[in-house]
Amino acid sequence: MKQNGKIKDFLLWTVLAIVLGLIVSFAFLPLLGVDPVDSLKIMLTETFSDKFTMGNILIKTTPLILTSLAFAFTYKANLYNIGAQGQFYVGCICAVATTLALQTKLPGVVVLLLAFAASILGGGLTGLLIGFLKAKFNANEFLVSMMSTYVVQYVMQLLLRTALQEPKHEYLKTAYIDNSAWLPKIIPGTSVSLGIVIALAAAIFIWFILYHTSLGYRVRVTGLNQDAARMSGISPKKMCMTAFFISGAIAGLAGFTEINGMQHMLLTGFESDIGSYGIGIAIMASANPIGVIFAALLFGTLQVGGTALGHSTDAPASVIDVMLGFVMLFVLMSFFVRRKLEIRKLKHQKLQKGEA
Amino acid sequence: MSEAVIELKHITKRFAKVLANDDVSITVHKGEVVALLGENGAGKSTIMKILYGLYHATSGEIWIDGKERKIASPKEAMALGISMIQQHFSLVPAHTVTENIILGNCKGRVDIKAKEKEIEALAKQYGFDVPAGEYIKNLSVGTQQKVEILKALYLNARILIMDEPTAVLTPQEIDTLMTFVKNYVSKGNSVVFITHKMKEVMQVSDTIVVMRNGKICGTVKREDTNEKELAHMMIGHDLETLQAPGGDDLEKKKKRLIVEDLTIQKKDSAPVLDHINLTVHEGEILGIAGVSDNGQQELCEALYGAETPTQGKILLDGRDITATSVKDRITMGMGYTASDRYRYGMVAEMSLAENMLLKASYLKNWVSHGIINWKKLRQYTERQIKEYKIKAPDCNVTVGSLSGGNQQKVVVAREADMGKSLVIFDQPTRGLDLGAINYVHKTILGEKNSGKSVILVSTELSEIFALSDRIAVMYKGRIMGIYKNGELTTEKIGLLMAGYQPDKEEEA
Amino acid sequence: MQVFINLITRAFFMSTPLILGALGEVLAERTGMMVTAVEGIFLIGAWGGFIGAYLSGSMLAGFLLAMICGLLVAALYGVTTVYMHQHQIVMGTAIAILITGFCTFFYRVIFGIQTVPLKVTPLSVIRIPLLSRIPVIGQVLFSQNIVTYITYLLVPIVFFVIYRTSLGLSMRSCGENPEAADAAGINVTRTRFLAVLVAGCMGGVAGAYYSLCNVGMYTSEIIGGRGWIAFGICFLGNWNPVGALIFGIVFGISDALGTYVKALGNAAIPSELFSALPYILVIVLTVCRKQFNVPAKLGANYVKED
Amino acid sequence: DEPDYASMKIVLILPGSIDDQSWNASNNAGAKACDEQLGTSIEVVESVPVEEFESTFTEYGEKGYDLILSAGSQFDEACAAVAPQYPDSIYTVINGQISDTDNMVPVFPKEYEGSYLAGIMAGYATENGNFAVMGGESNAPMVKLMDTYDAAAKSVCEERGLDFTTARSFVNSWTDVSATKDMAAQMMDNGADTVFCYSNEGASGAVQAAEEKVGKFVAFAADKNDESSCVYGSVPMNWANVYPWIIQGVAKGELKGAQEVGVAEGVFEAKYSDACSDKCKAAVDQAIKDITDGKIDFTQYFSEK
Ligand SMILES: Nc1ncnc2c1ncn2[C@@H]1O[C@H](COP(=O)(O)OP(=O)(O)OP(=O)(O)O)[C@@H](O)[C@H]1O
Ligand SMILES: Nc1ncnc2c1ncn2[C@@H]1O[C@H](COP(=O)(O)OP(=O)(O)OP(=O)(O)O)[C@@H](O)[C@H]1O
Ligand SMILES: [Mg+2]
Ligand SMILES: [Mg+2]
Repeated sequence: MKQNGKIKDFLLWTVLAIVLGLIVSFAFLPLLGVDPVDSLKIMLTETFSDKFTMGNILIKTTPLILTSLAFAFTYKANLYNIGAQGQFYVGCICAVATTLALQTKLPGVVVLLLAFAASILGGGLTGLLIGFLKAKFNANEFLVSMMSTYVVQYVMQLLLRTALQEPKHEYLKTAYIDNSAWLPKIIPGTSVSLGIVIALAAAIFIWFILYHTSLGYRVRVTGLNQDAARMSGISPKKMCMTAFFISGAIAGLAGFTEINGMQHMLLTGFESDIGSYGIGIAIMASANPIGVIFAALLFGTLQVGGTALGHSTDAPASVIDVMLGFVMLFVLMSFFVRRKLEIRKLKHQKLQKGEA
Repeated sequence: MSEAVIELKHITKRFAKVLANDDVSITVHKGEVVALLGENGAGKSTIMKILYGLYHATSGEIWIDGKERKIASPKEAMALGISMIQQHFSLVPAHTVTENIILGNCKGRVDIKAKEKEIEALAKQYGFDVPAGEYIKNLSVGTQQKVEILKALYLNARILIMDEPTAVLTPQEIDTLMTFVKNYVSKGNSVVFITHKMKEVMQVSDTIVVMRNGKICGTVKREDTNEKELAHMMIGHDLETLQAPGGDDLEKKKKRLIVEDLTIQKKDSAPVLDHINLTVHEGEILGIAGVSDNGQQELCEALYGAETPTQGKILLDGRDITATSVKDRITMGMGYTASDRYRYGMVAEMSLAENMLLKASYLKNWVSHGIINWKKLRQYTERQIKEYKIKAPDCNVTVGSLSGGNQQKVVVAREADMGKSLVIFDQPTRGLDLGAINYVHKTILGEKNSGKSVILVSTELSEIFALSDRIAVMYKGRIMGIYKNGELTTEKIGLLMAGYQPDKEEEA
Repeated sequence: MQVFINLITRAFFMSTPLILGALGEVLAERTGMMVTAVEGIFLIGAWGGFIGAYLSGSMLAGFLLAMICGLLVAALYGVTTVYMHQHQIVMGTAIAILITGFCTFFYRVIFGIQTVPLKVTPLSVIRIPLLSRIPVIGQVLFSQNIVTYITYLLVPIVFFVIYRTSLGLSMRSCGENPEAADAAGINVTRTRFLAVLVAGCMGGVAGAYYSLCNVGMYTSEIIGGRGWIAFGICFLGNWNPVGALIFGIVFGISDALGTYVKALGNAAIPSELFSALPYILVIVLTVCRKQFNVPAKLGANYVKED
Repeated sequence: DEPDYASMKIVLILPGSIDDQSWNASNNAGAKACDEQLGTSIEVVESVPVEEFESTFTEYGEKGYDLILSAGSQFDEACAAVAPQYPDSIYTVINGQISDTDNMVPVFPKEYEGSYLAGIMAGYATENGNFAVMGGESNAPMVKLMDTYDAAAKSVCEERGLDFTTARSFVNSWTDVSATKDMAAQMMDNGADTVFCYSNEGASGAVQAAEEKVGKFVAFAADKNDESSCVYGSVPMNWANVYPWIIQGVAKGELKGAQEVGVAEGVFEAKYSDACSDKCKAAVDQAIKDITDGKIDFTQYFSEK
């Protein structure tokens, strides 16, 4: 009952914040001679008019769920893995390398499974390395994970120029992977692949790990109070590495769904923002793995809407970032306002009770 | 009576979830010590924080020197000559003594050397031995407390609020503090003294204000009351008297814990534990007395597996456990309430139920195949809440939202249950109110009577005498001797705690 | 030899904005505030600096506008973190996204679609009389632009403020133990907010350095992660202005060396790895440096429930 | 009888921002030229991220566009994946090469022809015969165009009796002006006096460096003659000459299969600055003629065959 009211409150405020964020961003459009009301109409009709575009929302949502889970998982352990972008790239590299190497030699399903495993392992090990540096050398994980993304990005460029380059050796990308190693499409009339199901499953899996297993419990304890963890026979170092491994693995998994499910090759500059979007999404969902799904869906919708806006009107592409930025800003602010009001309400209730 | 310097009139303070002060009125006169007494969470700290400008009253008035004042911040309070020593140290560990004292009270360029001289002079004036240039993190808690006081004096405060200043001090340090308070008020200043210790109240105060549940439930003159009456006022009923430790014949009992030659010595420094030998039998409480920071915590942690000894052996039920980890020792049935429960014993942001699981995450109690059985755990927690009378709405609230006393109860409840064979209590009642102390003592005796071995570390001699079968005294990492309860007088134990070996001295 | 001197000169030249940004970061982080909006602040500084200088024709106006832009973004960051208690890392991310879009959007609003880059003449070098004639050192240290000189001047000033004044003491206390600072009558939230604003001003100028001192133009990728390097330098410099100076120079040199190696054009050397060099360096140095005097409450918002 | 261009539904898909002053800007200019010359109204979609290539192609296929233009080799494969599903739309990838189905008409600019012209200019621009050759990133077409550039510059140097030296480097970014400037400055410190840089926004950084180090710059892909006095000459890609040709060909149904365009088709033009000597202009003009006549075998210059 009380819980329900809270969720209702939360939804109300969040929707309000989103609307406000959109209004503010659209208010800038007349500066470029774009009619905001018309463009809003166009954006909505274009986004929700056909199945294909709505499918795109799910396609956009898929990796966002995963990168934001990656952040959320470590966040719960009071650790900051903001290198999900890099781990995602490692996942991409592993998935595409595995697939390209094996697609002609093994049946498609087997290749898919191996690519799946490789991306998880690759992303996980990258995460583990950060966790290890933190555990062993007490290196600041925020800084290290932030920098790791840049490093991975350049390594990826190097690989795309050398070992992984397409056979014609012309451009910084890999060859197209074979049809047999694509994740099957699940909704006819769209390009939505099994990836979205994998992402949803991952969200549930992470939720289960965090709240229903002793491993997740230990991760949370370590995050909240390392000393208490040590006094309880829990090794904070081990937990730190475990958390980073799982986090990296989830981000790496996004590489698999993107390569085998969506893009079918790897090229430079691929999905270069999902890491930072993931952070925003995780926080909008209060790092709750299930909430992450909905927040990611919101981001996916805004991205597709923004793209439609850019395609169908004279609004520039930068309007997407403006929109996402404002929406995030206002949602975060709404958290504060909601809390303020809640406290005031509580005080007020008490006051009346006191006087009664 | 002299004129009133402070009048708090009908102060009410509401936090989001609690009514902390409910129509509280207190008057403090010039040259007076007002003791503020009350159980944990009664609202003592809150009312004083309002006076000091840290919190703002929901309603009510503050009158200083007969004029109504609004105190919006500690700065304004200081300007009025009010200073407060917080319950939890408000010092910056990474700064020096001088930096801490002048914090907020200096302007522009700071000549640190000159300030250090100034502070040293001030310390000398009050007879405090405080190194002005030393970092706070390198000082003992007693010295830190003195720094807190100096900070207040530096401002020329005439009204000093002290929130549980003695909670972490040794008996000698407490005496010094009492002398200081008496001196200080004799110069026409006033003091508000918050404490849980009756003895101090009777020793130093002029007026005693007792609070319960945010309300004032009595204001009395010291001369007109006694400890028993105060206790009754505070908790609303009389305390149960505990059965004193019996002279059980330990020889007949099985030896549970044997510690041989236990030493911890880091390279190039004095040993923190120096060749410790001791034995604990089943159904025995071994009290460990001593001034704090004499190796008690290291001993507890070594026994619990959190510190690795450099030398020596630990045997539990005849098995050598020296090399085993904390996890193993939990499995073997050791329980441990660390003295700093907030840091080592609980996770404040987690629920009560989750905190009950803390030490058992590797055990099978509520976990099977790595999956937590929440239902069973919650049922267990609800039972514990009832059994230990923990003041909490249910098992889903966070431990951090409980008052200190109730937090301690949660930890005690868990550890008593975890420790199937041996429970180590380190300062189990520090900062607790009388009712809670009484309850914890009952629990400890209960554990002993059920056959468990108990190690009780305390700086409170009364606690040691009230509970222990045998008493070991620690000084600088050494055991000065182990005595049967009753063999030691207060004088003798005092000497032992200070490092003197009275018997040997006589021989010499 | 001349190649070497040029290399070091450029290293010092390129380290200026890093040091300046890191100094601002040091000031803010000493009060417990990580300015994770640093990348956004740099970017809007570059943007505002260019717009100001281009439209007015005055470099000073450019730097002023850069400062104001940095200040405004810092204010947004400060209000949401200090006063609204939102998570610092998250807020930084949100602001980075917003500013990226904002700068690109308004560059087009102001200048329309250009096919030729708009340019201003980069800030010229001021040769300090006599000193600039000292061999080697003269060219490296005393033939730089005014912003570099100011930055070097700021190092001892920031040092003095932090370690030798009451203000610095208050700031450090806010970062170490805000409760204690509060109890000592210091307005923690205001101190933190103001420190963030100062960091914003310095970050804005640092950003403008790229558009006004280096290339004389603005592009949306002009910062490209350098704000984060400044952020890292603050860490590596142990929250000390002198440390920031030293590591700023280290990064300037490593950057110049990386460029040197890439410029050799030896196809056998994977140039990508040299592009990644600064980032690798941050990781390696963070790992090597065991003892950090990190402000105890760095990154933790101070929430007083009343 | 001219086709009705105004009613054609055409979109141009660009990977970057239309104000990048280089690749995207010149393609955008091509679209604008068509609008002016033919009366088309081409929609331009900018900054399409790589992961959205396929969905964007599909979107416009679904909407039944007549011609879907995209500019950048990176579109090639995505186009190949989508185009067969929409046989009624023509897909043209500028800089693309794949033409699996009839409706795929990639147009590939022979950049190495253009850079050959730039190389001749550079040969006359230099005073010491020492060249800095820079690229945004390293890929095969980039290497080829650098090869012909070097070859042209070298032959001019030999003619002028200068010792020829060249160094080649990649910034690993198309947009980072600062890094590009640093790199150019470093290469000039190493002895080069003439800089060539094929990049997007980054190229302006190299111009800046050439100006500060008092060297020469030879621009490629965009006309930078007005940007600085150090720019000796430019070889811009003039898509305005090609886009109308593409649209006309498509509208009339004459354009089929993979196309290659170069100097002969007017994609690359030589723009001389005031500093250009007559000798240089003559040499370049001669080269344009030779290339148009097919007299130059460029494959001999390629380091990787
Ligand atoms: N900052 C706060 N926010 C919300 N509630 C608070 C806060 N501080 C105190 N309270 C509430 O006010 C009540 C009184 O707390 P207070 O700290 O004054 O108790 P106390 O009498 O000092 O207890 P103790 O003897 O343990 O120090 C508590 O029950 C607590 O719930
Ligand atoms: N920031 C806060 N927010 C909410 N409640 C608080 C806060 N700070 C303190 N409290 C409440 O204040 C009460 C008392 O807090 P306090 O720290 O004074 O403990 P305590 O009861 O005095 O215990 P102890 O005597 O061991 O110090 C607790 O119930 C706690 O919930
Ligand atoms: Mg209290
Ligand atoms: Mg308390």
